[in-house]
Amino acid sequence: MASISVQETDFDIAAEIATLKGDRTDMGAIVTFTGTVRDIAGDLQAMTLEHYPGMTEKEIARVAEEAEKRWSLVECRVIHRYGKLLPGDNIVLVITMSAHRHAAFEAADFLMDFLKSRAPFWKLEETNKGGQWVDAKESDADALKRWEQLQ
Amino acid sequence: MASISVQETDFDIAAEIATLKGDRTDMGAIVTFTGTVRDIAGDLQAMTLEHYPGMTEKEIARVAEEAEKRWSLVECRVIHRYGKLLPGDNIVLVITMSAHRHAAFEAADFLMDFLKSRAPFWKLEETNKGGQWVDAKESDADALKRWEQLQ
Amino acid sequence: MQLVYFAWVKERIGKSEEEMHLPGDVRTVDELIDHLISINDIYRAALNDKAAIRVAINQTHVGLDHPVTDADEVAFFPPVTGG
Amino acid sequence: MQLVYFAWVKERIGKSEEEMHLPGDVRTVDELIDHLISINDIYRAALNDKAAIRVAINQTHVGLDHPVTDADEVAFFPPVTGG
Repeated sequence: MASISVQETDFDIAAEIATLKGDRTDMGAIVTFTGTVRDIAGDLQAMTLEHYPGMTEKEIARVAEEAEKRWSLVECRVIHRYGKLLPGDNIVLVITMSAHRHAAFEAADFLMDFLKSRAPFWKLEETNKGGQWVDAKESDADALKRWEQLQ
Repeated sequence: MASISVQETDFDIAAEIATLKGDRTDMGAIVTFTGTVRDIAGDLQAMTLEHYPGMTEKEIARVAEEAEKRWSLVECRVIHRYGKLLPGDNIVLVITMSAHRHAAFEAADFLMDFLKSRAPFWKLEETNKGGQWVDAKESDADALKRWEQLQ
Repeated sequence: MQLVYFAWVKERIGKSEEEMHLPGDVRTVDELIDHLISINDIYRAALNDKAAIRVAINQTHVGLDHPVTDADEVAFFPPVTGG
Repeated sequence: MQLVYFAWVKERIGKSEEEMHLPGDVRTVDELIDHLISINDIYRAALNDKAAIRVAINQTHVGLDHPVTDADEVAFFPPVTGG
């Protein structure tokens, strides 16, 4: 069963891996993805992540369950932050553990594509010109299609 | 420039990420791959990794440089351990940092495929039946071919 | 029916949620949006561009042709941008 | 010429490295292996199955047809299994 957290606080990758792994020796591959606040134009003061409490957890759990089935993952963990973040801050952590590396890589890649296009989060970027809601990217919707074609 | 370490000691993922990232805010995606000693049959006592000092570092640096060019990575770090390891112990860490997540995922995947088939390491598995050198896997050689076709 | 709004949809409507009675002749999400747009210019400014709006009913993504009932929680928001 | 051995090649030959003079008529890796095999059964047991042996010259992977000189460091080992 995937472990999901939607939280304001930061996360510690090493601690999350240690907890998830425990003393198991049946996994050979651990992949983590960390998404961070990127200051593209050099003028970002802060980013606020709004989300839909309740739906967020359900949507992430649904997708994580699909990933676990599809790649027979040993363990799976998703942490997504909300609230006010600064440039460089962590936004999201995905951890996948599997017997084999390609399963762990693909499952993490898949989870991120689905989080980007399905999890109800919205980014508000604050610069000295004011607040601006980030537009969804066409490329994220396209990324999602890769997994539909593979099914 | 990729940062390469070949060492007997364990590594701390969180510390490695923090050092590599510093206070940069131009990366949005951080992918890590950790390979651990897997006890497939449940009878593994230890695994000893032998390597070719000098060639190991050169070979990893060459491949990491290719990954950095091919995916325009912001940062790249490879740590590979040698010596005696126990089931569950860390063997290898790859960290890729990029503006975009697909570049970070692909570069880490590529680096692992090349490490598996090109870096001069050999695994000796010790069970109560004695020591046994691990055979190279056909699937690892096949995995490498994916990247040649894409070039 | 409970209506909830997020991101710029919430800002344009000026509230994050509200209770509303579902008119008997409104059966789908598409018809609900048309109904809201007909109420006043505030809803019109927020929801008029249906291609820019995403909808969830009872916290599940749905399309414009999905049925809606007076017992539902209906959420309107822009395409998501998390991760 | 410096010869170095790893993993089960090292175990079969019984040492990890040795100095050896390269005979004048040996020009390629393939010919060097044939030469070593001709020395005695120990080298034969370690190197006879050329398909199972990988070679590096001066710490770079090479094929059987690669030229070899008396100034080279030549490594023999099984296919690698790191990572």
